[in-house]
Amino acid sequence: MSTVIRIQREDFDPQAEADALTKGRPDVGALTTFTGFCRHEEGALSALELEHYPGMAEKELQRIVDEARKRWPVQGITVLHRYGKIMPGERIVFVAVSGGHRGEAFAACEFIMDFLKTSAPFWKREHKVDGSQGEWVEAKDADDKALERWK
Amino acid sequence: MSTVIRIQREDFDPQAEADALTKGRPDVGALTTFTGFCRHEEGALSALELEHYPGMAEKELQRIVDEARKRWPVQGITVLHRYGKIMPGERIVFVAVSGGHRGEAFAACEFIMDFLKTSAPFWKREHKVDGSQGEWVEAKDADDKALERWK
Amino acid sequence: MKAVYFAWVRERVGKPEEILTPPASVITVADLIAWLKGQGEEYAYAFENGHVIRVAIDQTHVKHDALIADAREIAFFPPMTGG
Amino acid sequence: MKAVYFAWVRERVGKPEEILTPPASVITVADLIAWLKGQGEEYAYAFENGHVIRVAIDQTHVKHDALIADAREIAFFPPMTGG
Repeated sequence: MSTVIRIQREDFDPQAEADALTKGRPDVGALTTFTGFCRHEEGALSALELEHYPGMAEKELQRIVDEARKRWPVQGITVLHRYGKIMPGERIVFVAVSGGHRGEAFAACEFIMDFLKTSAPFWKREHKVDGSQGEWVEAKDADDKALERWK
Repeated sequence: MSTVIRIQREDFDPQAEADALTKGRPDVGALTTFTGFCRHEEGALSALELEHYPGMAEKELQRIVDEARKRWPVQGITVLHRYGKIMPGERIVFVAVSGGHRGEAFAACEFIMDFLKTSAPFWKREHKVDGSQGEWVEAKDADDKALERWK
Repeated sequence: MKAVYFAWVRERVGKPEEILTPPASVITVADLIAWLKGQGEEYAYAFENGHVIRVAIDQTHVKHDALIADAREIAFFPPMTGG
Repeated sequence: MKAVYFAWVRERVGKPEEILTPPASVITVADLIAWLKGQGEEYAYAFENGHVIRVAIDQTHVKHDALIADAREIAFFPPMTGG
Protein backbone atom coordinates (compact mmCIF):
# COMPACT_ATOMS: atom_id res chain seq x y z
CA MET A 1 0.00 0.00 0.00
CA SER A 2 2.97 2.32 -0.59
CA THR A 3 2.40 5.83 -1.89
CA VAL A 4 5.19 7.86 -3.49
CA ILE A 5 4.59 11.53 -4.34
CA ARG A 6 7.47 13.66 -5.60
CA ILE A 7 7.64 17.10 -7.15
CA GLN A 8 11.03 17.71 -8.63
CA ARG A 9 12.94 19.72 -11.20
CA GLU A 10 14.96 16.81 -12.62
CA ASP A 11 13.72 14.01 -14.89
CA PHE A 12 12.76 10.61 -13.45
CA ASP A 13 13.19 6.97 -14.46
CA PRO A 14 9.80 5.36 -15.20
CA GLN A 15 11.18 1.82 -15.19
CA ALA A 16 12.82 2.27 -11.77
CA GLU A 17 9.52 3.61 -10.43
CA ALA A 18 7.57 0.73 -11.97
CA ASP A 19 10.05 -1.81 -10.57
CA ALA A 20 9.66 -0.31 -7.10
CA LEU A 21 5.95 -1.14 -7.27
CA THR A 22 6.30 -4.68 -8.62
CA LYS A 23 9.66 -6.31 -7.80
CA GLY A 24 9.36 -8.91 -5.06
CA ARG A 25 5.59 -8.35 -5.00
CA PRO A 26 4.02 -11.52 -6.48
CA ASP A 27 0.60 -10.32 -5.32
CA VAL A 28 0.71 -7.66 -8.04
CA GLY A 29 -1.15 -8.74 -11.17
CA ALA A 30 -1.52 -5.40 -12.93
CA LEU A 31 0.50 -2.23 -13.39
CA THR A 32 -0.89 0.79 -15.23
CA THR A 33 1.30 3.78 -15.97
CA PHE A 34 0.73 7.16 -17.53
CA THR A 35 3.53 9.43 -18.72
CA GLY A 36 2.82 12.96 -19.92
CA PHE A 37 5.31 14.63 -22.29
CA CYS A 38 5.97 18.17 -23.45
CA ARG A 39 4.70 18.41 -27.05
CA HIS A 40 6.38 20.72 -29.57
CA GLU A 41 2.99 21.93 -30.93
CA GLU A 42 3.90 21.56 -34.60
CA GLY A 43 7.35 22.97 -33.95
CA ALA A 44 6.12 26.28 -32.49
CA LEU A 45 7.17 25.51 -28.93
CA SER A 46 10.74 25.69 -27.63
CA ALA A 47 9.91 24.84 -24.01
CA LEU A 48 7.30 24.82 -21.30
CA GLU A 49 7.89 26.56 -17.99
CA LEU A 50 6.13 24.75 -15.16
CA GLU A 51 5.31 26.79 -12.05
CA HIS A 52 3.83 25.22 -8.95
CA TYR A 53 2.69 26.04 -5.43
CA PRO A 54 5.22 24.29 -3.18
CA GLY A 55 3.60 22.60 -0.22
CA MET A 56 0.08 22.74 -1.60
CA ALA A 57 1.03 20.75 -4.71
CA GLU A 58 2.20 17.80 -2.59
CA LYS A 59 -0.85 18.08 -0.32
CA GLU A 60 -3.27 18.17 -3.23
CA LEU A 61 -1.65 15.15 -4.90
CA GLN A 62 -1.88 13.28 -1.59
CA ARG A 63 -5.57 14.20 -1.34
CA ILE A 64 -6.21 12.88 -4.87
CA VAL A 65 -4.33 9.64 -4.09
CA ASP A 66 -6.31 9.22 -0.86
CA GLU A 67 -9.57 9.64 -2.78
CA ALA A 68 -8.44 7.05 -5.37
CA ARG A 69 -7.65 4.59 -2.57
CA LYS A 70 -11.13 5.08 -1.11
CA ARG A 71 -12.64 4.13 -4.46
CA TRP A 72 -10.46 1.22 -5.60
CA PRO A 73 -8.53 -1.52 -3.72
CA VAL A 74 -5.22 -0.82 -5.41
CA GLN A 75 -1.73 -1.50 -4.04
CA GLY A 76 1.10 0.94 -4.82
CA ILE A 77 0.58 4.44 -6.22
CA THR A 78 3.37 6.67 -7.51
CA VAL A 79 2.83 10.25 -8.68
CA LEU A 80 5.75 12.34 -9.96
CA HIS A 81 5.50 15.85 -11.39
CA ARG A 82 8.30 18.06 -12.65
CA TYR A 83 8.59 21.83 -12.51
CA GLY A 84 10.90 24.35 -14.19
CA LYS A 85 11.82 24.49 -17.86
CA ILE A 86 10.91 21.39 -19.84
CA MET A 87 11.83 20.83 -23.50
CA PRO A 88 9.63 19.20 -26.15
CA GLY A 89 9.88 15.43 -25.88
CA GLU A 90 10.73 15.53 -22.17
CA ARG A 91 8.61 13.91 -19.49
CA ILE A 92 6.44 16.17 -17.29
CA VAL A 93 4.31 13.84 -15.20
CA PHE A 94 4.17 10.14 -14.29
CA VAL A 95 1.45 8.15 -12.53
CA ALA A 96 1.77 4.43 -11.82
CA VAL A 97 -0.77 2.22 -10.05
CA SER A 98 -0.30 -1.43 -9.15
CA GLY A 99 -3.06 -3.78 -8.11
CA GLY A 100 -4.35 -7.32 -8.17
CA HIS A 101 -6.41 -6.77 -11.30
CA ARG A 102 -6.43 -4.44 -14.27
CA GLY A 103 -9.81 -2.74 -13.88
CA GLU A 104 -8.96 -0.96 -10.67
CA ALA A 105 -5.40 -0.13 -11.78
CA PHE A 106 -6.67 1.53 -14.97
CA ALA A 107 -9.46 3.40 -13.19
CA ALA A 108 -7.28 4.72 -10.36
CA CYS A 109 -4.52 5.81 -12.76
CA GLU A 110 -6.90 7.74 -15.03
CA PHE A 111 -8.79 9.19 -12.04
CA ILE A 112 -5.54 10.53 -10.58
CA MET A 113 -4.52 12.11 -13.90
CA ASP A 114 -7.95 13.70 -14.40
CA PHE A 115 -7.91 15.30 -10.95
CA LEU A 116 -4.23 16.20 -11.11
CA LYS A 117 -4.97 18.19 -14.29
CA THR A 118 -7.76 20.23 -12.73
CA SER A 119 -6.87 20.54 -9.06
CA ALA A 120 -3.12 20.17 -8.50
CA PRO A 121 -1.60 23.68 -8.39
CA PHE A 122 0.67 23.65 -11.45
CA TRP A 123 0.68 26.16 -14.29
CA LYS A 124 2.33 25.98 -17.70
CA ARG A 125 3.75 28.84 -19.70
CA GLU A 126 4.90 28.45 -23.30
CA HIS A 127 8.20 29.60 -24.73
CA LYS A 128 8.10 30.01 -28.52
CA VAL A 129 10.85 28.95 -30.94
CA ASP A 130 10.88 32.49 -32.38
CA GLY A 131 12.22 33.67 -29.01
CA SER A 132 9.02 35.35 -27.92
CA GLN A 133 7.53 34.58 -24.57
CA GLY A 134 4.37 32.62 -25.13
CA GLU A 135 1.15 32.69 -23.21
CA TRP A 136 0.17 30.95 -20.02
CA VAL A 137 -1.58 27.79 -21.14
CA GLU A 138 -5.34 28.10 -20.70
CA ALA A 139 -7.32 25.48 -18.82
CA LYS A 140 -9.35 23.25 -21.12
CA ASP A 141 -13.06 22.54 -20.93
CA ALA A 142 -12.20 18.95 -21.90
CA ASP A 143 -10.31 18.58 -18.62
CA ASP A 144 -13.32 19.74 -16.60
CA LYS A 145 -15.57 17.42 -18.58
CA ALA A 146 -13.27 14.47 -17.90
CA LEU A 147 -14.21 14.76 -14.22
CA GLU A 148 -17.87 14.02 -14.86
CA ARG A 149 -17.08 10.36 -15.34
CA TRP A 150 -16.01 10.07 -11.69
CA LYS A 151 -19.10 11.60 -10.05
CA MET B 1 1.19 5.27 -36.47
CA SER B 2 3.46 2.29 -35.81
CA THR B 3 2.02 -0.96 -34.54
CA VAL B 4 4.19 -3.60 -32.89
CA ILE B 5 2.68 -7.01 -32.07
CA ARG B 6 4.91 -9.76 -30.74
CA ILE B 7 4.19 -13.14 -29.19
CA GLN B 8 7.31 -14.55 -27.62
CA ARG B 9 8.59 -16.96 -25.01
CA GLU B 10 11.22 -14.61 -23.53
CA ASP B 11 10.63 -11.59 -21.29
CA PHE B 12 10.58 -8.07 -22.74
CA ASP B 13 11.87 -4.64 -21.70
CA PRO B 14 8.94 -2.25 -21.04
CA GLN B 15 11.15 0.85 -21.01
CA ALA B 16 12.72 0.01 -24.37
CA GLU B 17 9.24 -0.50 -25.81
CA ALA B 18 8.00 2.77 -24.31
CA ASP B 19 11.06 4.63 -25.63
CA ALA B 20 10.42 3.26 -29.12
CA LEU B 21 7.02 4.98 -29.06
CA THR B 22 8.18 8.32 -27.68
CA LYS B 23 11.86 9.10 -28.39
CA GLY B 24 12.28 11.69 -31.12
CA ARG B 25 8.50 12.06 -31.30
CA PRO B 26 7.70 15.51 -29.86
CA ASP B 27 4.12 15.17 -31.13
CA VAL B 28 3.51 12.57 -28.40
CA GLY B 29 1.89 14.08 -25.32
CA ALA B 30 0.67 10.93 -23.60
CA LEU B 31 1.83 7.36 -23.08
CA THR B 32 -0.31 4.79 -21.30
CA THR B 33 1.06 1.35 -20.51
CA PHE B 34 -0.36 -1.78 -18.96
CA THR B 35 1.76 -4.66 -17.71
CA GLY B 36 0.19 -7.92 -16.55
CA PHE B 37 2.13 -10.11 -14.11
CA CYS B 38 1.86 -13.71 -12.95
CA ARG B 39 0.47 -13.63 -9.39
CA HIS B 40 1.48 -16.26 -6.83
CA GLU B 41 -2.13 -16.61 -5.58
CA GLU B 42 -1.27 -16.45 -1.89
CA GLY B 43 1.75 -18.66 -2.43
CA ALA B 44 -0.19 -21.58 -3.94
CA LEU B 45 1.09 -21.10 -7.47
CA SER B 46 4.54 -22.17 -8.67
CA ALA B 47 4.04 -21.16 -12.30
CA LEU B 48 1.58 -20.48 -15.09
CA GLU B 49 1.84 -22.35 -18.39
CA LEU B 50 0.65 -20.15 -21.25
CA GLU B 51 -0.56 -21.93 -24.40
CA HIS B 52 -1.53 -20.05 -27.53
CA TYR B 53 -2.73 -20.62 -31.08
CA PRO B 54 0.21 -19.55 -33.25
CA GLY B 55 -0.87 -17.54 -36.25
CA MET B 56 -4.36 -16.81 -34.98
CA ALA B 57 -3.05 -15.10 -31.83
CA GLU B 58 -1.12 -12.52 -33.90
CA LYS B 59 -4.08 -12.06 -36.26
CA GLU B 60 -6.52 -11.55 -33.43
CA LEU B 61 -4.27 -9.00 -31.68
CA GLN B 62 -3.94 -7.14 -34.99
CA ARG B 63 -7.72 -7.13 -35.36
CA ILE B 64 -8.12 -5.67 -31.85
CA VAL B 65 -5.50 -2.99 -32.55
CA ASP B 66 -7.22 -2.11 -35.85
CA GLU B 67 -10.52 -1.72 -34.01
CA ALA B 68 -8.88 0.53 -31.39
CA ARG B 69 -7.43 2.71 -34.15
CA LYS B 70 -10.88 3.08 -35.71
CA ARG B 71 -12.19 4.38 -32.40
CA TRP B 72 -9.41 6.67 -31.19
CA PRO B 73 -6.83 8.85 -33.00
CA VAL B 74 -3.83 7.37 -31.23
CA GLN B 75 -0.25 7.18 -32.49
CA GLY B 76 1.89 4.12 -31.64
CA ILE B 77 0.48 0.86 -30.27
CA THR B 78 2.61 -1.99 -28.91
CA VAL B 79 1.17 -5.32 -27.76
CA LEU B 80 3.46 -8.05 -26.41
CA HIS B 81 2.31 -11.40 -25.01
CA ARG B 82 4.45 -14.21 -23.68
CA TYR B 83 3.81 -17.94 -23.83
CA GLY B 84 5.38 -20.93 -22.08
CA LYS B 85 6.14 -21.28 -18.40
CA ILE B 86 5.97 -18.04 -16.43
CA MET B 87 6.89 -17.72 -12.74
CA PRO B 88 5.08 -15.58 -10.14
CA GLY B 89 6.26 -11.99 -10.40
CA GLU B 90 7.17 -12.31 -14.09
CA ARG B 91 5.58 -10.23 -16.82
CA ILE B 92 2.98 -11.89 -19.08
CA VAL B 93 1.54 -9.13 -21.22
CA PHE B 94 2.33 -5.53 -22.12
CA VAL B 95 0.24 -2.94 -23.94
CA ALA B 96 1.48 0.59 -24.63
CA VAL B 97 -0.39 3.34 -26.47
CA SER B 98 0.98 6.78 -27.34
CA GLY B 99 -1.10 9.73 -28.45
CA GLY B 100 -1.48 13.47 -28.43
CA HIS B 101 -3.70 13.47 -25.35
CA ARG B 102 -4.35 11.23 -22.38
CA GLY B 103 -8.03 10.39 -22.87
CA GLU B 104 -7.56 8.44 -26.07
CA ALA B 105 -4.35 6.77 -24.86
CA PHE B 106 -6.08 5.48 -21.71
CA ALA B 107 -9.19 4.34 -23.57
CA ALA B 108 -7.33 2.52 -26.35
CA CYS B 109 -4.99 0.79 -23.87
CA GLU B 110 -7.83 -0.49 -21.69
CA PHE B 111 -9.92 -1.44 -24.73
CA ILE B 112 -7.06 -3.53 -26.11
CA MET B 113 -6.56 -5.30 -22.77
CA ASP B 114 -10.29 -6.00 -22.37
CA PHE B 115 -10.55 -7.59 -25.82
CA LEU B 116 -7.21 -9.36 -25.56
CA LYS B 117 -8.50 -11.10 -22.41
CA THR B 118 -11.65 -12.41 -24.06
CA SER B 119 -10.76 -12.93 -27.71
CA ALA B 120 -7.02 -13.48 -28.17
CA PRO B 121 -6.40 -17.27 -28.23
CA PHE B 122 -4.28 -17.77 -25.11
CA TRP B 123 -4.96 -20.20 -22.28
CA LYS B 124 -3.42 -20.40 -18.82
CA ARG B 125 -2.80 -23.52 -16.78
CA GLU B 126 -1.69 -23.42 -13.17
CA HIS B 127 1.20 -25.34 -11.66
CA LYS B 128 0.92 -25.69 -7.87
CA VAL B 129 3.77 -25.32 -5.38
CA ASP B 130 2.90 -28.75 -3.95
CA GLY B 131 3.99 -30.24 -7.29
CA SER B 132 0.51 -31.09 -8.48
CA GLN B 133 -0.65 -29.99 -11.86
CA GLY B 134 -3.26 -27.33 -11.37
CA GLU B 135 -6.36 -26.60 -13.38
CA TRP B 136 -6.79 -24.70 -16.58
CA VAL B 137 -7.75 -21.21 -15.49
CA GLU B 138 -11.46 -20.58 -16.04
CA ALA B 139 -12.68 -17.57 -17.98
CA LYS B 140 -14.17 -14.89 -15.75
CA ASP B 141 -17.60 -13.29 -16.03
CA ALA B 142 -15.92 -10.03 -15.03
CA ASP B 143 -13.89 -10.14 -18.24
CA ASP B 144 -17.03 -10.54 -20.36
CA LYS B 145 -18.72 -7.74 -18.44
CA ALA B 146 -15.74 -5.44 -19.04
CA LEU B 147 -16.60 -5.50 -22.74
CA GLU B 148 -20.00 -3.89 -22.22
CA ARG B 149 -18.36 -0.53 -21.71
CA TRP B 150 -17.13 -0.54 -25.31
CA LYS B 151 -20.44 -1.27 -27.06
CA MET C 1 -10.27 -30.31 -43.30
CA LYS C 2 -7.61 -29.92 -40.62
CA ALA C 3 -8.85 -29.76 -37.04
CA VAL C 4 -6.70 -28.22 -34.29
CA TYR C 5 -7.36 -28.45 -30.56
CA PHE C 6 -6.11 -26.27 -27.71
CA ALA C 7 -5.90 -26.33 -23.89
CA TRP C 8 -8.24 -28.83 -22.24
CA VAL C 9 -9.97 -29.66 -25.52
CA ARG C 10 -6.57 -30.82 -26.82
CA GLU C 11 -5.90 -32.79 -23.66
CA ARG C 12 -9.26 -34.53 -23.73
CA VAL C 13 -9.14 -35.36 -27.44
CA GLY C 14 -5.59 -36.57 -26.85
CA LYS C 15 -3.93 -34.95 -29.86
CA PRO C 16 -3.17 -31.43 -31.03
CA GLU C 17 -4.47 -31.83 -34.57
CA GLU C 18 -5.84 -34.26 -37.14
CA ILE C 19 -7.54 -34.42 -40.51
CA LEU C 20 -11.34 -34.74 -40.34
CA THR C 21 -13.53 -36.10 -43.11
CA PRO C 22 -17.10 -35.61 -41.92
CA PRO C 23 -20.02 -36.77 -44.07
CA ALA C 24 -21.75 -34.36 -46.47
CA SER C 25 -24.64 -33.93 -44.02
CA VAL C 26 -22.32 -31.96 -41.70
CA ILE C 27 -22.96 -28.35 -42.74
CA THR C 28 -22.42 -26.13 -39.71
CA VAL C 29 -19.98 -25.96 -36.82
CA ALA C 30 -22.76 -27.31 -34.57
CA ASP C 31 -23.21 -30.28 -36.93
CA LEU C 32 -19.48 -30.96 -36.81
CA ILE C 33 -19.41 -30.88 -32.99
CA ALA C 34 -22.41 -33.28 -32.85
CA TRP C 35 -20.65 -35.61 -35.32
CA LEU C 36 -17.34 -35.43 -33.38
CA LYS C 37 -19.12 -36.45 -30.14
CA GLY C 38 -19.94 -39.75 -31.84
CA GLN C 39 -16.33 -40.46 -32.84
CA GLY C 40 -15.27 -42.00 -29.52
CA GLU C 41 -15.17 -41.53 -25.76
CA GLU C 42 -12.41 -38.93 -25.88
CA TYR C 43 -14.49 -36.76 -28.25
CA ALA C 44 -17.65 -37.29 -26.21
CA TYR C 45 -15.70 -36.06 -23.15
CA ALA C 46 -14.03 -33.12 -24.91
CA PHE C 47 -17.32 -31.89 -26.35
CA GLU C 48 -19.67 -32.90 -23.51
CA ASN C 49 -20.57 -29.24 -22.93
CA GLY C 50 -20.40 -28.44 -26.62
CA HIS C 51 -21.90 -24.96 -26.19
CA VAL C 52 -18.91 -23.69 -24.17
CA ILE C 53 -16.40 -24.70 -26.87
CA ARG C 54 -15.13 -21.78 -28.94
CA VAL C 55 -14.46 -22.32 -32.62
CA ALA C 56 -12.31 -20.58 -35.20
CA ILE C 57 -12.37 -21.24 -38.94
CA ASP C 58 -9.15 -20.36 -40.72
CA GLN C 59 -8.03 -18.47 -37.60
CA THR C 60 -11.12 -16.28 -37.27
CA HIS C 61 -13.67 -16.67 -34.45
CA VAL C 62 -17.02 -18.06 -35.64
CA LYS C 63 -20.31 -18.97 -33.97
CA HIS C 64 -21.69 -22.49 -33.89
CA ASP C 65 -24.13 -21.72 -36.69
CA ALA C 66 -21.30 -20.84 -39.09
CA LEU C 67 -20.97 -22.92 -42.26
CA ILE C 68 -17.87 -25.07 -42.49
CA ALA C 69 -18.04 -25.37 -46.29
CA ASP C 70 -14.71 -23.82 -47.31
CA ALA C 71 -12.83 -24.30 -44.04
CA ARG C 72 -9.22 -25.40 -44.42
CA GLU C 73 -8.47 -25.26 -40.69
CA ILE C 74 -11.02 -25.46 -37.90
CA ALA C 75 -9.96 -24.91 -34.29
CA PHE C 76 -11.70 -25.95 -31.05
CA PHE C 77 -10.76 -24.45 -27.70
CA PRO C 78 -12.09 -23.30 -24.33
CA PRO C 79 -12.91 -19.64 -23.58
CA MET C 80 -9.69 -17.62 -23.69
CA THR C 81 -7.79 -16.81 -20.51
CA GLY C 82 -4.73 -14.86 -21.68
CA GLY C 83 -3.55 -11.45 -20.61
CA MET D 1 -2.55 37.31 6.58
CA LYS D 2 -0.01 36.29 3.99
CA ALA D 3 -1.16 36.40 0.37
CA VAL D 4 0.64 34.38 -2.32
CA TYR D 5 0.13 34.75 -6.07
CA PHE D 6 0.91 32.35 -8.89
CA ALA D 7 1.23 32.34 -12.69
CA TRP D 8 -0.38 35.35 -14.41
CA VAL D 9 -1.94 36.56 -11.15
CA ARG D 10 1.60 36.86 -9.76
CA GLU D 11 2.82 38.62 -12.90
CA ARG D 12 -0.02 41.13 -12.90
CA VAL D 13 0.20 41.90 -9.19
CA GLY D 14 3.96 42.21 -9.68
CA LYS D 15 5.06 40.24 -6.63
CA PRO D 16 4.92 36.62 -5.46
CA GLU D 17 3.65 37.35 -1.95
CA GLU D 18 2.88 40.05 0.58
CA ILE D 19 1.17 40.63 3.93
CA LEU D 20 -2.42 41.86 3.62
CA THR D 21 -4.29 43.75 6.35
CA PRO D 22 -7.84 44.14 5.07
CA PRO D 23 -10.44 46.01 7.14
CA ALA D 24 -12.77 44.09 9.46
CA SER D 25 -15.61 44.36 6.93
CA VAL D 26 -13.79 41.87 4.69
CA ILE D 27 -15.32 38.54 5.69
CA THR D 28 -15.27 36.24 2.67
CA VAL D 29 -12.86 35.47 -0.16
CA ALA D 30 -15.16 37.45 -2.49
CA ASP D 31 -14.93 40.44 -0.12
CA LEU D 32 -11.15 40.18 -0.14
CA ILE D 33 -11.00 40.09 -3.94
CA ALA D 34 -13.28 43.14 -4.15
CA TRP D 35 -11.10 44.99 -1.65
CA LEU D 36 -7.88 44.00 -3.47
CA LYS D 37 -9.27 45.42 -6.74
CA GLY D 38 -9.30 48.83 -5.07
CA GLN D 39 -5.65 48.63 -3.96
CA GLY D 40 -4.15 49.85 -7.24
CA GLU D 41 -4.07 49.34 -11.01
CA GLU D 42 -2.03 46.14 -10.79
CA TYR D 43 -4.64 44.54 -8.51
CA ALA D 44 -7.52 45.84 -10.64
CA TYR D 45 -5.85 44.17 -13.66
CA ALA D 46 -5.02 40.91 -11.86
CA PHE D 47 -8.54 40.52 -10.52
CA GLU D 48 -10.49 42.09 -13.41
CA ASN D 49 -12.24 38.76 -14.01
CA GLY D 50 -12.39 37.91 -10.35
CA HIS D 51 -14.67 34.93 -10.83
CA VAL D 52 -12.02 32.97 -12.78
CA ILE D 53 -9.44 33.34 -10.01
CA ARG D 54 -8.98 30.20 -7.91
CA VAL D 55 -8.31 30.56 -4.22
CA ALA D 56 -6.72 28.35 -1.57
CA ILE D 57 -6.71 29.02 2.15
CA ASP D 58 -3.87 27.38 4.02
CA GLN D 59 -3.16 25.26 0.94
CA THR D 60 -6.68 23.89 0.50
CA HIS D 61 -8.98 24.91 -2.37
CA VAL D 62 -11.91 27.08 -1.29
CA LYS D 63 -14.82 28.79 -3.04
CA HIS D 64 -15.29 32.53 -3.14
CA ASP D 65 -17.93 32.40 -0.42
CA ALA D 66 -15.47 30.85 2.06
CA LEU D 67 -14.74 32.80 5.24
CA ILE D 68 -11.19 34.12 5.58
CA ALA D 69 -11.38 34.44 9.36
CA ASP D 70 -8.58 32.13 10.46
CA ALA D 71 -6.56 32.11 7.26
CA ARG D 72 -2.81 32.29 7.74
CA GLU D 73 -2.00 31.97 4.01
CA ILE D 74 -4.35 32.79 1.17
CA ALA D 75 -3.34 31.98 -2.41
CA PHE D 76 -4.69 33.40 -5.67
CA PHE D 77 -4.03 31.73 -9.00
CA PRO D 78 -5.53 30.92 -12.42
CA PRO D 79 -7.19 27.58 -13.21
CA MET D 80 -4.56 24.83 -13.03
CA THR D 81 -2.83 23.57 -16.16
CA GLY D 82 -0.38 20.95 -14.94
CA GLY D 83 -0.04 17.34 -15.98
